[in-house]
Amino acid sequence: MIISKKDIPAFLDGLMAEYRVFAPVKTGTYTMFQQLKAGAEAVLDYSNTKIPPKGILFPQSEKLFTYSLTGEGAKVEEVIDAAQSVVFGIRPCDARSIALLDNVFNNDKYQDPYYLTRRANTVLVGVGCNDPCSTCFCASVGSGPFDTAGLDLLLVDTGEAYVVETVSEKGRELAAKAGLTAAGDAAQAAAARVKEEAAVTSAVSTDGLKAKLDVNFYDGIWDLIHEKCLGCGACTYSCPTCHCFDIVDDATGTDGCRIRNWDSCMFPLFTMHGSGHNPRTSGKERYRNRVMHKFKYFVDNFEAVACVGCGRCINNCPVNLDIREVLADIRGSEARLDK
Amino acid sequence: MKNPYLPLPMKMVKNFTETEDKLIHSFTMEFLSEEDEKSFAYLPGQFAEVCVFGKGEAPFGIASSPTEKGFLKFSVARVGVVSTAMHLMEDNTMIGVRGPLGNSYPIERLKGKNTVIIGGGFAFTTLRSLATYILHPDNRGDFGALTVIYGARNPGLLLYKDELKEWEARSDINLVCTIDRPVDGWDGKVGFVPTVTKEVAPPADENTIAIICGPPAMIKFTMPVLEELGYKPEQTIMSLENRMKCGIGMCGRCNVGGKYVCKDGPVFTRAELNQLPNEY
Amino acid sequence: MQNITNLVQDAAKKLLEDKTVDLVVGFSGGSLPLRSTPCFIRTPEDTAKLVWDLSCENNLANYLRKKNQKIGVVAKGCDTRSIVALIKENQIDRDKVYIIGVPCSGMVDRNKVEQLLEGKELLEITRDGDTLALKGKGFSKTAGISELLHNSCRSCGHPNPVLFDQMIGEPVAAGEVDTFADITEMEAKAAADRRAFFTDQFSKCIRCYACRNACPMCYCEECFVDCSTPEWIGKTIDPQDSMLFQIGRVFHLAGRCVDCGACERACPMGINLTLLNRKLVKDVKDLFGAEAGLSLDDKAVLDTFAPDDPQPFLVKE
Amino acid sequence: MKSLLEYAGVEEGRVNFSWVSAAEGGRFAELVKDVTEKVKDLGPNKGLIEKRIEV
Repeated sequence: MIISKKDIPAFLDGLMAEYRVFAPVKTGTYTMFQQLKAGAEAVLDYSNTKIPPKGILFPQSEKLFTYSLTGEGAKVEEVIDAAQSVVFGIRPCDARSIALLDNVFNNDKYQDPYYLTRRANTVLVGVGCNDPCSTCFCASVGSGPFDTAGLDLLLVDTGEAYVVETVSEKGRELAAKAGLTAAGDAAQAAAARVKEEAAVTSAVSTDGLKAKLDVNFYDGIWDLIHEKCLGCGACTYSCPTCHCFDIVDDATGTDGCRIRNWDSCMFPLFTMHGSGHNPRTSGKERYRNRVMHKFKYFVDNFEAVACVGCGRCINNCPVNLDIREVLADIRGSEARLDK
Repeated sequence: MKNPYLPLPMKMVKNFTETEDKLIHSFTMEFLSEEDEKSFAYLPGQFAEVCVFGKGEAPFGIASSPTEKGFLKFSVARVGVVSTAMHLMEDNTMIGVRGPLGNSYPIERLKGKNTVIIGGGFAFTTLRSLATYILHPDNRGDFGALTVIYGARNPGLLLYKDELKEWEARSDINLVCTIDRPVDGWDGKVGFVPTVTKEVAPPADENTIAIICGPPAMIKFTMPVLEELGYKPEQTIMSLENRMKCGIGMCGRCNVGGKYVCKDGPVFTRAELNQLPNEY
Repeated sequence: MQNITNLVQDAAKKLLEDKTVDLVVGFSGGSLPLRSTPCFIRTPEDTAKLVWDLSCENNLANYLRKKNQKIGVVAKGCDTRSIVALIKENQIDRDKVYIIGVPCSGMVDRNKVEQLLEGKELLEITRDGDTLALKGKGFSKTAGISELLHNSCRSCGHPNPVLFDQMIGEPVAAGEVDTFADITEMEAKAAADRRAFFTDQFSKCIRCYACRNACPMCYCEECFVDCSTPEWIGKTIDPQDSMLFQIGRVFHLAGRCVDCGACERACPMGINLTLLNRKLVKDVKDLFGAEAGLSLDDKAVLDTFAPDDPQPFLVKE
Repeated sequence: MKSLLEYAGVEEGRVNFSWVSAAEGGRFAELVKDVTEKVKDLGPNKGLIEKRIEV
């Protein structure tokens, strides 16, 4: 199928009659995913949004339930968002991150109804990257500029129009509803050519990385790697696969609600016990855990690296602690398992 | 889809000051209906998130045993927002409980075996649940000999004093309580848990399992003693504590290596822990 | 700049060879254009990594607190002011730091570059005198360096190190005395307009606390924003909470903030923190004539009391 | 504090400070009365930010 670029605003306006539509919108010097008020707001020739779109399915602050206390008991009402949504113009790396998050919110024992309900009711329409940034290393972590993991539809930019590839049944339905026309052979060929030409310039070798992480927990390299880290949450909040959260109450009188907020493993209080004991005492342990979680623990649990190579942590870090360099250093480190 | 974040409303019927220093209170909570109770089927070793509406929720090991019907019991030290609110709570207040969460002590594995329970301080809660479970007339025949070694700084800090007295009188449990320093009026053992364990714990054989729960210093010094007595890592069972929020393996903070204490634990064998980093 | 880089390297090399220090904290080339990065040098050979350029923007005073080693630090004017302030608060032992002072003519603001390039990606820079050539895929632009400097650098009144053991290069001419024109302009606006401005700024906040962590003066073991008993501030991304956090932080920095701008530079979301923080810097200067971190001898301004301290805040009776 | 809060958009007059000695009971009462009236006139607090977001 195919859709002309000039038809995109009208196409989005059409979708908005039935769905909440989220797309990248220009805000200041960067782009952010926002709910559209008009189809014309969407920009598709962006590099990466400042903050990933994971917040559409897993908001930074989210009400879990409200309650009110009565003399007899407590009335608890869950707040589940079941609206139909379309995320338009999501990059393949971000879509892949959502496929990875599915593992977390639907684990071997529990299901998270907030995330999973939104996930079931959301169609992800991706746009491939003809021109990846210098910080994009998606191709090194099992993804690529036209990866379809997690997507329902993929748009390939061929200049005047997008060639639309169907990835899932959900995507097929959406395309059929919107009445997209079939793409001719020439357009198909153009799309294939674009895919071939797009090159990811940045690479980080991950050969043997997992094997090294299996054995280097006690290596001295961890004392050095985190040294310049300030311990803020810029990397975790701009990471599409980070999923840690905190749960707090907000109440006035007998009524209140329980809220969950994104949290960061880089903060000291994240793991602090009530007794004051902290299993991850310093920045060293916290940074090690972050790297281990993404490149070892997640692999052990779900057979995939919890990094999609979007490069946001590289751009957003206030001290330029570059994960590509960290991984290269780790690959060169010694094995040390003794405590 | 069952929502694992929703608390079950319960009535806290008794707020009881457990220790002489008043830092630990035990709370008895009643289910509001039989259905609620049925939905909360648990085993010794599991924990639950107790929620004080308006303050938040915090995880505590369940101190009651599933053989005790109609209520749940928790023993809670006053450390944070939720536990402080609980300590100040009057009897018959509404409270929420979310669970049961986590795995349990390996009841099936313990059947037909001799069990040594070693506890220190106020980490005796889920151990009390296990001992009570084993001692119940319906279950006692399924298990072998039961030894319980329980230490505290002084007699006033022992939890469940009335019950300890009852246990002492029974012939189907060997209870050894110990305190750190001699005090007038105490005719039990005096000495730290590791030393006492060395004296009274049965040497390990194929048929014995040790379950240990207590403050880090006690664990650190008891482990070598158990090794000396011949307990293999597979025969030594521990219950971990880490800071938790969700209790269902999603919020990310309680991990020890790739395992989540809330979802994959809190009960691990020493052999399993040897494979993991020491972040607990 | 190349010249200064060499001098910094030589100085660091000598310090490590003499064993005057165990470690030198400086800057090395980063992984992105216009992005030098803090680095930790332990051997004389490694000093070749050190650089000095237009993007040494981090405040290295952050890495000196409560250390047991003797540390050499490459420090700009603002870094040395932070060091002075931290020595006065007993966070840094003067005998354990060796300050390699570098006069600073300002650091380039990547947000301004991004704005100039309209979001296109910068891949390469070359410097030619007072201008920078900015290159990317299929474009090239030049701009005067002075236009691209951080706001905090443009208003900087103390570009030369105020405390040092060794000075590299020639002192630069101090800019004009800071007139706080930006703050005066903001003060002149209607309350509703100011409120609207800050609401807009703080609705961008993601509560990552990069501002706090990048600030050398924000070193509390437990920050008031993290405290749960009592919970001073909500933890959601409500702009009201985010702003109250920043206002609280600004208060805690009253009379201590050296106006280095590290907080604003660290913000990944490009929030204008300067307009809030500098208000209090201005108030402290206007009311008490004091500026933080200039001398080891002054007492901290809010630690002193004089019967004739101005008190314009009192209720009119 | 007054200066910064008002700068950040809190209405003028909502934040008030004064020194009152423990011996000045009468003056304290007067002041509190004045300030209470002043704040009543301002009406409900619009806050630093007028509307809280829905989470």
